[in-house]
Amino acid sequence: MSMNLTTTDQDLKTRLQNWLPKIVLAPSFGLVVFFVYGFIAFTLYLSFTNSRMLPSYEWVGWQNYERLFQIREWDIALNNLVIFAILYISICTVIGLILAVFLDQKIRGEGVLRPIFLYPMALSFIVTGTAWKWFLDPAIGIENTFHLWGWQSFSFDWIKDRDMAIYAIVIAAVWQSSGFVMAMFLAGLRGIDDELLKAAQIDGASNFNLYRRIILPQLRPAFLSAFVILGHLAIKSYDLVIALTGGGPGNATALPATFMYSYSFTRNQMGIGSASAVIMLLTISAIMVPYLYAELNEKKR
Amino acid sequence: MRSILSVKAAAVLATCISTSTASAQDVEVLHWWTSGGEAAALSVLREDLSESGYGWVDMPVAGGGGSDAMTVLRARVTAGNPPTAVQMLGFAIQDWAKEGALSNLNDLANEQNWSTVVPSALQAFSTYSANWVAAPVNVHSTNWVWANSKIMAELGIEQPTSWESFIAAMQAAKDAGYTALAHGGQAWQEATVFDSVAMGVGGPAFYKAAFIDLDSDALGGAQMVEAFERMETLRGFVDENFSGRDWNLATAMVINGEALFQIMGDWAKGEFVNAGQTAGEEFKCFRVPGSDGTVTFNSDQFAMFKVEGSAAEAQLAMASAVMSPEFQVAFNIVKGSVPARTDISDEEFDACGKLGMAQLAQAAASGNLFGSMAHGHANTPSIQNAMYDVITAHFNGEYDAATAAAELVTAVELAK
Amino acid sequence: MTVAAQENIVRTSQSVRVGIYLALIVFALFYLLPFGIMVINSVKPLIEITEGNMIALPREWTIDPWLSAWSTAQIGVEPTGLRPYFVNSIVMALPAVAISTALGAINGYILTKWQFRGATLIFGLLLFSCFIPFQIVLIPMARVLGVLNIAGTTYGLILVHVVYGLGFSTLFFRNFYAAFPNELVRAAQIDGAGFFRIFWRIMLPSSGPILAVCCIWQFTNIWNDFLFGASFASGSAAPMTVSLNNLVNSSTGVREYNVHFAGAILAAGPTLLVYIIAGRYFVRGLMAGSVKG
Amino acid sequence: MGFLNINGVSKSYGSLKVLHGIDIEVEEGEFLVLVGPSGCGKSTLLNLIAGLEDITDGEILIRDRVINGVHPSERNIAMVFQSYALYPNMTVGQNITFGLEMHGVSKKERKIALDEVAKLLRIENLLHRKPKQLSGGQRQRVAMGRALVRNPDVFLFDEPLSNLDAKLRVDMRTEIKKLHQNLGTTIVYVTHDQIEAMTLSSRIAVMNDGYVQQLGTPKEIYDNPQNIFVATFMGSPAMNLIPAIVRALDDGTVAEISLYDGSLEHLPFGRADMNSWDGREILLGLRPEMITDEESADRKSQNIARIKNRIEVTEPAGSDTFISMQAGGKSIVARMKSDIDVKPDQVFPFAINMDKAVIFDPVEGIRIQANISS
Repeated sequence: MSMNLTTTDQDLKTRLQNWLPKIVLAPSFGLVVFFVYGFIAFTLYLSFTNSRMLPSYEWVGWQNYERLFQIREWDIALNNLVIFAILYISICTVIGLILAVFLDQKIRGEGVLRPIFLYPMALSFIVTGTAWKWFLDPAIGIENTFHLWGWQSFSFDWIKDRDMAIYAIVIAAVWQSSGFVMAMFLAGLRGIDDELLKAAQIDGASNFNLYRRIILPQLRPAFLSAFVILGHLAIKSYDLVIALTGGGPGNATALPATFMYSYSFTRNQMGIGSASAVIMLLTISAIMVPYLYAELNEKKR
Repeated sequence: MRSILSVKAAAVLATCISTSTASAQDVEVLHWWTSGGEAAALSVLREDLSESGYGWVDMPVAGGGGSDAMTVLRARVTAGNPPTAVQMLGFAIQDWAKEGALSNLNDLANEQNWSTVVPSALQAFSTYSANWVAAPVNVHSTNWVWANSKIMAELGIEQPTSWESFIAAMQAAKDAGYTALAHGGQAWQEATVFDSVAMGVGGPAFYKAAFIDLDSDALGGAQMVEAFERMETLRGFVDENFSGRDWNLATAMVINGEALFQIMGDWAKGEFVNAGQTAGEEFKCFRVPGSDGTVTFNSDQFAMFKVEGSAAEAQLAMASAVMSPEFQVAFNIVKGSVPARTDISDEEFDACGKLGMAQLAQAAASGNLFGSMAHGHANTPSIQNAMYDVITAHFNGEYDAATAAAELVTAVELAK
Repeated sequence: MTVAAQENIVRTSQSVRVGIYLALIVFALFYLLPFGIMVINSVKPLIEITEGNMIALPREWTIDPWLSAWSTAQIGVEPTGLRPYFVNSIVMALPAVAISTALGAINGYILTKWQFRGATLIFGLLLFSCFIPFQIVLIPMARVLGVLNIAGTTYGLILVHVVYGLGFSTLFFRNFYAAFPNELVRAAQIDGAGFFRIFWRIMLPSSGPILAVCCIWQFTNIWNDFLFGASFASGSAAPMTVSLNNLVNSSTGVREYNVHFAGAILAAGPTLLVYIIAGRYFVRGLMAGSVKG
Repeated sequence: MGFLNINGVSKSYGSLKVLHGIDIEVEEGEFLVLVGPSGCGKSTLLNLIAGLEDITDGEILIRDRVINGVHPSERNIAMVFQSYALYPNMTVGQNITFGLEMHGVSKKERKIALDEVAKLLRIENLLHRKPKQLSGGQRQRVAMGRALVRNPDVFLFDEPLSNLDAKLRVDMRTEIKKLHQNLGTTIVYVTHDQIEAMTLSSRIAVMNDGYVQQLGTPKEIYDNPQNIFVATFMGSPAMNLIPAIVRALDDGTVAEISLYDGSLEHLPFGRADMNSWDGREILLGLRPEMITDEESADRKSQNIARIKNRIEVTEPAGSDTFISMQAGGKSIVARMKSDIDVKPDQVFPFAINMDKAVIFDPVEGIRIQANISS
């Protein structure tokens, strides 16, 4: 009686049904394999060649990587990335969380406030770059305005200060993304079961404890999503720096993305540019792969 | 479901349709002359061509002093459809010629005698292995000082003729509460100043040895240290908020009477003219003291990319139109620069223009015409940017003059 | 403060609520400031900008900068203003958003409801593609577009945006559909609906919130893209951002800041509109699944 | 051959085998309930019948047609899901007729069928609502309507009542039973609720660990459980399993159990021949209703044993009162009349109906067949 059924025993409709999903998914998969992974492989290859203005195929081994790590600007760029990413991610998360918690208090006018917090995400720095530059510029911006209003000792010249400029960039970056993080947390908060909160209140939890012990732990998925999105925005930050400081004063605000663009396209050192891109990709992978692995395995269960 | 399929079908179809933006009788021109005046000047060229029956496909890409345009160019060449003509500076032309991507304009050049009317320092960029590959549009000289006449008069400052009198003049302005030197803290602006300062310290021989021949002794030598020291002096005359400032805002400081001088290329003149000022009256122009008699230049040229068939014809027509005296005059009056040909009357130019043309001819004749390091006419972009890094880091106080000179040697070595 | 407020589970005292309102208003001002600067300066004559205080209100109001930016400003050699490029952006963004969203939706549907061996790996690969720095794909992409003969066209640009939008759109829909009951699909199968019919009749009509999130996200990214637009479709096919950049970023010419600001606001108009109109669906859509990702 | 035949069906997910050679034959018009704890494989088996999952081994036939590999929609089955699986975007009417539409039934015929079903289920006034505007019971009806309208060979129910509150569940249970009686359709019904299983079914398949533990009528399952699992799973409160030792005495074989005070009591097996088990441990299976007071003891019984035991807890449950006590070192439950007058700690005389006692091998967990008492 027992026999092994193979697909040939299935009717046409069932067989089609088994194949259709794969067939329909195939174009997307193909596109991504080619246009993303193929191109990554290409970049990896270029990083071992002496490509300058255009790709060349002359193998030079690890030379580009050796040079890359001798370039001072790359050091600065990596240091900046660490500072920038840590501050950007943590400040965005904190502000996003605060705004979300505040907005979740049945606030009047939420419908007006929410788009105000959210809209910067809609604007690229090509649009807002000049305004930001002015705003941060001590001669015409906020510092000058406070001086005009009579607060003479007020000083805010980070954008002009070699040591502080990267923090000024963080301000603009936080401005752009924190509203988006707010939206994610707000969605998370709205998804929490009211009964749980009631139970906690009956247990006598104060508001602070309610948030710290009950609500925040429930927002874990929102935290993770925010971390991933902010992390990848931090690593890819490019427009921001170009619009605000162009990497200056000096090279004080260079980031890996600006470094890579500059070496690949402005300085005709595509080999070194590619090597820096590979390092960037490795950094992204180091953050993303464990996250993806954990996340996808959890889903399976 | 059906509409999903049809959307996909449309996408597939779309990838199959081939469209080309330029037809054979058009010239497609990639450039970054996007401001009102520049674009207006360029439309002179467009009209010339349309009179001869050639269309103009405009492809402006502004940003980064042309670097974004160069990125786009790379994408276009890689894609296999380069534009007909590309605005280009200095060594980029040589790099593209080296790749074999440029057309040969020799027939036209011989016919129109380009080699006798274009200074040989420019020809070094327009030709590759003795073949003309680009048509020069203009010559910008970069070692100019722009001065506010009113402040000069008020403080009794004469046009400085030496470094010392230049410094003295600025000190006077500073003491009087003016910003002595209007400056924008961007790498290329700092390099522009450094160009003139280095020329002033060491003269043509030193300039050539350091920036063109990349001689380590010159790059790291005492004269270079002195040049960096002079930069520190200038830093003392710059206001606090210079960092990141666009050059035209710095120019506006001179125009508005907030600042005495600005060291900037001749494109700054457009700002004065636009503000209703006249050369020699509200503002003055003179060479950076110490660099008199020499001209450091950059030259916008139209590099001609290899195109097929009748497009090549349109391309030649364009090259010819670019080199025509009418266009050279019309364009350069607007742009503030001087014509790339030295055989043109200066009649229609203003005082600064006339001065510039005369000095260009003189410097070309005496061999004191040099490509500007700051503007990519002394060496390749990688070297140029490596020097930028050091100059801007030093100017922003990252290290002292001696270290800067040493750093310059290392940076250049790494970038070679 | 209000009766409604007291219905909130987390009870807060009157003074705390005042503090919350104050904090929210301060933040709102901070968020509005840069845009406010742009608006104020776009209605000033240029002379007031170059000599004056950027935060000051205009002494003389003018809408000329807006008119100029829209229809007469010099973009390259043509005094066309941003208008034609606005059309380019629309023509590019709408199909790109539609296609990448449609593919993302059907991918998400397959990856949750028709799981097969290796589906998780494929999803991982799709998702990771969100994180590729776009600068590295410029050169090889240019080559591919050249080979396909769509370099420099809107079609090419649409292809590029679809490819690099797939990761996020698939992520959105996958997370949304993961919370969608499998039993519905099974019921539909028994009812005799096939692969596409289930998607079209059952899944898609219930995907409103996530469609909103995905479309907002894709539209914003595609509309705001500069790098691809400049590299693969400049010239007359250039999108709005590229022409805005040409307007704003001319390197050696006179800068008309008021026109620049007006142009920037015009360029940002559609995305702003989308955020303001669809903003609440955005939070709702995020709630409906994507934060779980 | 039956109407629905399940022949040696196995199902594996990779190396994990969740169904082991299931054999069930269902006659036309029969109401088969698959019951068991969660993870026993009952839902998987239902999905295999529906064609929602592939069969690893064996075959399933409906009306003598092998349906392995046949698409779910071509099997002429209908299914009611636990969550009802109503399409949220469609109205009730559209939900019900979606299947017909997919099978190319004309609009006019669909309307006729819809009206008929709506009338049958008394949901005529709901046809234009969306599922989220319905109550749980209404959704349940719509879900059944969707199945009924197809007029299928076999109805499949996957725990259809588990999302309803207690009152509604009982009502709907009755309605399903009525529907079955009126329409005479063949039904395979999955539940984990043994009361549902008992009340609804014409036959029950008790499943555990991927095996059918016992297949039979509700009465067979209740009275003659084949193993400890079936005995304890079916019935509420569960059957008492009292550890006992078999003693072959002069006046017959008895089960020796210990009571609350450690004293030993002998319960005679009566006609059952347990001599071969002399001296060995067994589990004595007694349903709570077999332990009563003297008055309520089954008059027909041939074999009533009497013991005195201390009452630990009394639980009045309306119609009955349940009493817990210690026996064989375990807590056991007796079912008494509701008006019984007892108090905790009272030592009370109980009557045990040994005719219906069942005996299990404590090691193997299976029924000791030697002891078929009737």
